[in-house]
Amino acid sequence: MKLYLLALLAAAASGVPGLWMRRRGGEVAVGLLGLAGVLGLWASLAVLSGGPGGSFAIRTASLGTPGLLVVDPVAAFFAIPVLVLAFCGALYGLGYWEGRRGNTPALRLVYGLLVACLVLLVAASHILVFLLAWEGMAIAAFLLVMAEDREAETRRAGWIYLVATHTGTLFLFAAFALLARTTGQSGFAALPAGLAATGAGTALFALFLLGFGFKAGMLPLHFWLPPAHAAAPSHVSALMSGVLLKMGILGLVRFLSWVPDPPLWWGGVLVALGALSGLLGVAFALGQHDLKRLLAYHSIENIGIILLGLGLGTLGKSLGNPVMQTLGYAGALLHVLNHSLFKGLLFLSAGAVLHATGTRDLERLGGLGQRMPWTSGAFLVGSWAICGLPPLNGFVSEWLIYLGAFRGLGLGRQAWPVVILLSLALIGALALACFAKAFGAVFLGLPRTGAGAGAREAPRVMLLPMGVLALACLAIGVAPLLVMPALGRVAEALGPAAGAGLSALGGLGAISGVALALGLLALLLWRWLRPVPQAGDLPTWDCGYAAPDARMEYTASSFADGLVRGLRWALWPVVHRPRVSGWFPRLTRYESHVPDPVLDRAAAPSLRLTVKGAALLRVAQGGALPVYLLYVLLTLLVLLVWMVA
Amino acid sequence: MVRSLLPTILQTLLHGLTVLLLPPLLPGLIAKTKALMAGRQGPPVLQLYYDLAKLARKRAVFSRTTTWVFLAGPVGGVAAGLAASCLVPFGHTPAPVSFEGDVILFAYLFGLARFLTILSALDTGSSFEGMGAAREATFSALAEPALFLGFAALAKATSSLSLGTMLAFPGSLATRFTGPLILILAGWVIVYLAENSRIPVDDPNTHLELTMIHEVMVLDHSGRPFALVLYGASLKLLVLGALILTPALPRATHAWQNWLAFYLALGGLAVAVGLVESSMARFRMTKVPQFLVAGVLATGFAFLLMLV
Amino acid sequence: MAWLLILVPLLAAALAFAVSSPTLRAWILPAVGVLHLGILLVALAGWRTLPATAWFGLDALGGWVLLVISVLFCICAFYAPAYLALRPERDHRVLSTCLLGFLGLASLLAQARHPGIAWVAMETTTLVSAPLIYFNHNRRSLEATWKYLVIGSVGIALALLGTLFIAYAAHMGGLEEPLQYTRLMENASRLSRPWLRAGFVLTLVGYGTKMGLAPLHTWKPDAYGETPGIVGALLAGGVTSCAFLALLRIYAVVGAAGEGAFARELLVAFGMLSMAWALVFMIRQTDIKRLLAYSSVEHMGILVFGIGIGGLAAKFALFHLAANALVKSVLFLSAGNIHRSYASKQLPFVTGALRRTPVSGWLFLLAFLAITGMPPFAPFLSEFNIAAGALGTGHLLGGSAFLILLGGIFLAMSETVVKVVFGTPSAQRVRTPYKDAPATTAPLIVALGLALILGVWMPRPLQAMLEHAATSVDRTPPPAEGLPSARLEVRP
Amino acid sequence: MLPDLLIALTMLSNFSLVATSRVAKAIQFAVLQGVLLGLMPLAMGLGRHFHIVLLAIAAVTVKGWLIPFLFRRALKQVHIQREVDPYIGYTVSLMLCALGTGLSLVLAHNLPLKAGTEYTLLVPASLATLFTGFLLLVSRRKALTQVVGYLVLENGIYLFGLLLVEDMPALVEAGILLDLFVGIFVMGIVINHIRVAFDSTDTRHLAELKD
Repeated sequence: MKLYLLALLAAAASGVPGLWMRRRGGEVAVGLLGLAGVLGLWASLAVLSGGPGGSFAIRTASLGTPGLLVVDPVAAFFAIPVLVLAFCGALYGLGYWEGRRGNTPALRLVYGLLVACLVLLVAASHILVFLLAWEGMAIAAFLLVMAEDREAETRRAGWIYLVATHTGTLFLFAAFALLARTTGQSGFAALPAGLAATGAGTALFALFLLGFGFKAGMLPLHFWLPPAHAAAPSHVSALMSGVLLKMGILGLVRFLSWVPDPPLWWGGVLVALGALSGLLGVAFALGQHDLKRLLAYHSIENIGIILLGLGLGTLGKSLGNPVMQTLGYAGALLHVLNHSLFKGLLFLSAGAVLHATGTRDLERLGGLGQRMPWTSGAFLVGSWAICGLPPLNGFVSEWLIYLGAFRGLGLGRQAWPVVILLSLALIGALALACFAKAFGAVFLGLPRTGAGAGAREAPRVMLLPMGVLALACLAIGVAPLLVMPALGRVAEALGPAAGAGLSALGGLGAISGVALALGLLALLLWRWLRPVPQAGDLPTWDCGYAAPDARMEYTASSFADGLVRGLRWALWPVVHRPRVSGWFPRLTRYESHVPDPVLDRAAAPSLRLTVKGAALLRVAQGGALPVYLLYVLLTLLVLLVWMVA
Repeated sequence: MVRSLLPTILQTLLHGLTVLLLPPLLPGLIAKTKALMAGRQGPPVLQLYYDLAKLARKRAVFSRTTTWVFLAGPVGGVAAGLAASCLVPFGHTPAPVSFEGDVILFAYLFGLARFLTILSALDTGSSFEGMGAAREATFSALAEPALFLGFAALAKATSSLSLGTMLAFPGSLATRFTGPLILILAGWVIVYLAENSRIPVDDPNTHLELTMIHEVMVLDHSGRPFALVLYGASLKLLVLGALILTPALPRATHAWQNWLAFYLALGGLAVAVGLVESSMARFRMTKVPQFLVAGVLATGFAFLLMLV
Repeated sequence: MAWLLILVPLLAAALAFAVSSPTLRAWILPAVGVLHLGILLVALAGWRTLPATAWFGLDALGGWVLLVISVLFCICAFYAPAYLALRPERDHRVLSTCLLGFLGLASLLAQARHPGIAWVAMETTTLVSAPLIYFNHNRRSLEATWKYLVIGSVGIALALLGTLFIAYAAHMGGLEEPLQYTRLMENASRLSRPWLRAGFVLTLVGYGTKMGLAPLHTWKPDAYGETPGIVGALLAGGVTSCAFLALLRIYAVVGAAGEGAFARELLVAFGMLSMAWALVFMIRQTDIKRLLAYSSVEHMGILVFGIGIGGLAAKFALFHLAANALVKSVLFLSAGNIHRSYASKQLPFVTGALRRTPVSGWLFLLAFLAITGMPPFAPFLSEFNIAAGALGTGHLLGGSAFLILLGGIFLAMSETVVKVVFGTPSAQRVRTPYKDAPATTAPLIVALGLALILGVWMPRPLQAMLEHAATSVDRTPPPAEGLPSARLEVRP
Repeated sequence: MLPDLLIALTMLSNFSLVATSRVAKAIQFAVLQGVLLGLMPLAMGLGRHFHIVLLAIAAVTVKGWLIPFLFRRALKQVHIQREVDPYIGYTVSLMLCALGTGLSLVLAHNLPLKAGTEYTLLVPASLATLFTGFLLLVSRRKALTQVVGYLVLENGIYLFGLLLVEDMPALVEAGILLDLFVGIFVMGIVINHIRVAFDSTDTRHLAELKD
């Protein structure tokens, strides 16, 4: 526990020295965050390997009951991605951000505070402490998103994020108020059995789902996410997408762990929302041209996968089926870790691209694979993992959920498992298409504009964190058995039966075996290919085009066109297609984009309407004193009459 | 000890040899059938073996735009195919590797192969290959649900998650679930044709690149890489073939009978594909999705039948 | 002691009027502020429940409110010299005099044990604050002053009638003057109900006008918009607190007489209406000072809402009085600084405050976040617990409406604040010589610090005082199925 | 007997207040009303209480001499004769005034007086005067007339105060009178500033600040 608290302090203090140091402030911050990482990981791993979870009480008057920090398996598990990504992001920031802008020290300070809030949040086990960390996290993230507030786009994104997160927090106010009322204390505690089925239980479920859903980016509460992730500095986007969203999941996990007997429909709701988020998330990703927006929509998709897992586990819990419960919860939790690893990796490499070329627009990039080999390798690993392809970590977590769903088919007429199966299958296929598009458009072929042509490989300090994350992805993918015991302990928090026999799954060993075989085969074949002599410096043949140039390349939009059209009914793409006529048509432009359904089609218009309405009501404050006095008189009369009547 | 293990070892050896040597025969068979149907003599059945041998000796040509990703396609395709082949039983002889949930690994290995092939196509920066890659990605997205619905139905029927028991179910799968089984196989045949880019989804030996899916993705491959591409394709024919043949095959008492049955069925499948190819024309690109959706519906309906 | 609290500021006011040197006069304010706070603390050390016949004296409630006002005055007073130095063109003889006079009268009000005297004090505070609003001596400030004066006087007149009604209610109950609060409370059961109700309605409207509850608040945006930030802070945190105190005294009597339910309904309704009204006018509000004025209306609404809910919420409404006063002072003063630097308080011109006036910009942003309920600042505790109290005591509708309105207000307010604070200063705006200096920012930092400390820690005696104050106001015990208060609230 | 007469006169003065268009007249009526009320305590035969006699004297001096003096000064400075186009016309004002009186009767009906109080007209009259004052405040444009309205409103309150005059502490009474005086005084000052700033006391100029 002491180690954990020290990690908290180190993280909080990481940005402070930089305020006074003229130089090397960034290195100090990285050092402190590294220290925090080591200490925190030490503490967390100790707990996850079966050690005793410590606890620490904050005693201040305003808390009433002393506020507890408890490092239980759940906290330890969620702390790992926080610490890892925080360190990687900071290190990356040295190359990405330092010296580029004026506000570097402030950015460092807030970054450190954000990490501290996250570390505090995962361990918080008291309503007020939790809310404190929660809001601190939200505000710090807001300030980080605003790092480039000179752009109007960034300001808009930041504002939307601020409003969304605060709305979520207000739902949590209500939820925790009800919780405290039902459990009778402000520390975290399990709900009494049988309560979940009552109206209060329903209210709690709904409020927590809304409050945490906003943070997790669950559809349709996701609308703040794409703009914010696109606007934030890339290492911050990595942290937000990799860790902040997961805090919403953490909240749901905590809540589910307090409920001994969830009704069957809770699981159903979770599965339905998961399928919605997953499918629409990836579908909207297909329609994006902005690399970081695309990644942001994929975060929504992965949140969907996690929700599918949680839903499966909850179904198992209410059906009293330990296998479903274990596999569902374990899969969801592992996917939390995995997603933070590979999504962090993807955002970091996307940032490297932005850093090198100055654009996020897929249609202006291309051909970076030759100029930035390491970055492209990192991005490839990330895409590989996020598509859930073996032998990387994404496959393992999805495999667990698949397995649970298949097992679920066995019992009765449950329709949910097959929903999960189909959603996962479709999500997988679409994600594959989407990342083929993204990787192809950015790294393969020829540079489409000068932006790509002049690119140079990112500095080592940026490549190193990517390498770390990539290796982590590979490790979990090849040797899943390593994480299973810990995962089991965490899953047990969600239900006593859960987590049992996770390590006994025969498949895991076989998976690593197949993974090794795969590697070996690839190596052999590679060896067989390598000695082939290169026949001169030639262009792409392409059926005889003498000089294939970038303008003939298949663009990202055209790559996705087929699927986007197929999903027209869901995406409502906005297409501007010029009419080309005559024998010598003049120069023209085609463009298509996919606006966000909630933000651009629901939230913004309704807000505009509200503003109009308010403008009408403004006459009430028209400036004429007699009218104001009339208000007083009328108020008086109304109250007197009401009193008499 | 050794005596008891011997059959298993032999079986595995035979499995390996089949995977390594047999595949190139299947395209030959298909081509032969088509030729005979068209009243031509056609190339020899072993033509692909000759081609592979020749390509292995040829120099390869690489465009200046390509990177190592360009080679990852062929390599990944073959590696994944071989890995997948260890998971699927050939007829009623069990697969070398088999465990709870190998179904998913099996499906995702083919996903991996597809992913790498698409990337290596995009690596050339050619517009044709980009087009092919896009089509591959689009259509396979539709094939995936059909495959998984079939698995779901079988899993429900056999309450098992291992290809070995799901496909080569010892009990009365074929008799008790005849209706659903037929639907599943029908759906899977569609998947089979699509995944192996055969008519009516794709025409492997057309000469109009605009209409190709798979062939156009490998336009720029040559020499050994191209050899790997061709071998990988034929391997896919074999492995997926095993997937759809096994449930249909009766279980024999002796191992050799099972092998024989499997080989005969495989040959039959190749001939059948040949017949299909020579009896019908390629669909218009816009019709293909409908064709694949039909496969999804078939398997989905099969699953519903399993529920009741 | 009691008399010192009243006389020191009043004498100082006379002195300030006499002194001719502006700088010297300006420094009288902080000196008196500290002195007053010191005396108050000494006096509070020995506060006790007062004998029924006492005309003056500090009880828990009065002490609490006066403490808030005194601290607020200190903050503004330490800000004053630097600010007044920035405005050499304006003679501040009247300003200083009235500020000090206000402090004296507030002390009188806080210690008055008789409704009549309380009323007299309230009325005089109205009169002394009128010249404050007119400080800028231009047409706009004149209009604001006129509106404030007329509406305020009418309101206060109604409050007088209400007080008389209550006196008559006692008269009918056979209770004779002098009617100190204590006596009224003791014999509350004998008061005549109809007159009591009517009296409460009138006092609510009257003092509500002074507090600025919608729709009686109409003078507020004009007055706050046209005065220096320092006056705005004192009006928003001080005068309103006085009116609230006067109202609470009457409410306590009504509650003791068993008409609590009736009064609660009115208070909750006024709270909701005020928050909603404020929300409407915060949407796309381009004038930052008017924005703050409406925010003040909102928080007055929160106060009466909390009192109306009662129990836990009532206690935290009193706590919110302090939280709001502190944070509001930061908001008004930093807005004043920004106004100084841009020579404008209108939105299209005032952007990128973080770049032009970094300290004030950050203070403005943080104070905004604090006032909208970000932990660990004090308003978070009060707003969360008021919501919790409402939901916990089964006011599900009220509680959810409260939260929804908070959300809407955040949406509206944040839009303006984000535009003001972030981005780049607009080019066409001439740069005034003003720069953030310790003298103009340190008091704000202290205030925000206090709000922060109050959010996590509170000295025991202060807690005890708050407890007593709450119990003395909120006569009806919180409903049985309420939140287990001992857990979530500030512990005695 | 006599008190009721005075009260009746007060109510009459209400009507004439809203009916008149001349500012000077309005002021006269208001002052008259003030004097009437100042005499009320004596009329109610409370002359035996010394502090009440003092109060009566004070009231009469303030309402009958000081305030009119202020008004006349203001009137000279702003030199306006008549209230031109009020927000609400005179006839409508009269109707509203009558309505207010009726309402105050209803309200008073719901407020039972102490057993054995003979001045049953007092409460309705005070409420009616209150509403009249409000009416003037709401319906007139000239700042001065609005101050008159405020004065009338205060009269209404004072009228009710008479119910308690016997045992109300002198301190409070004095405070009230003082406030009234100071209030009017300050308003006078502000009106003067308004005149200087806008060279008119028409409150239509005072509507710049709005949303």
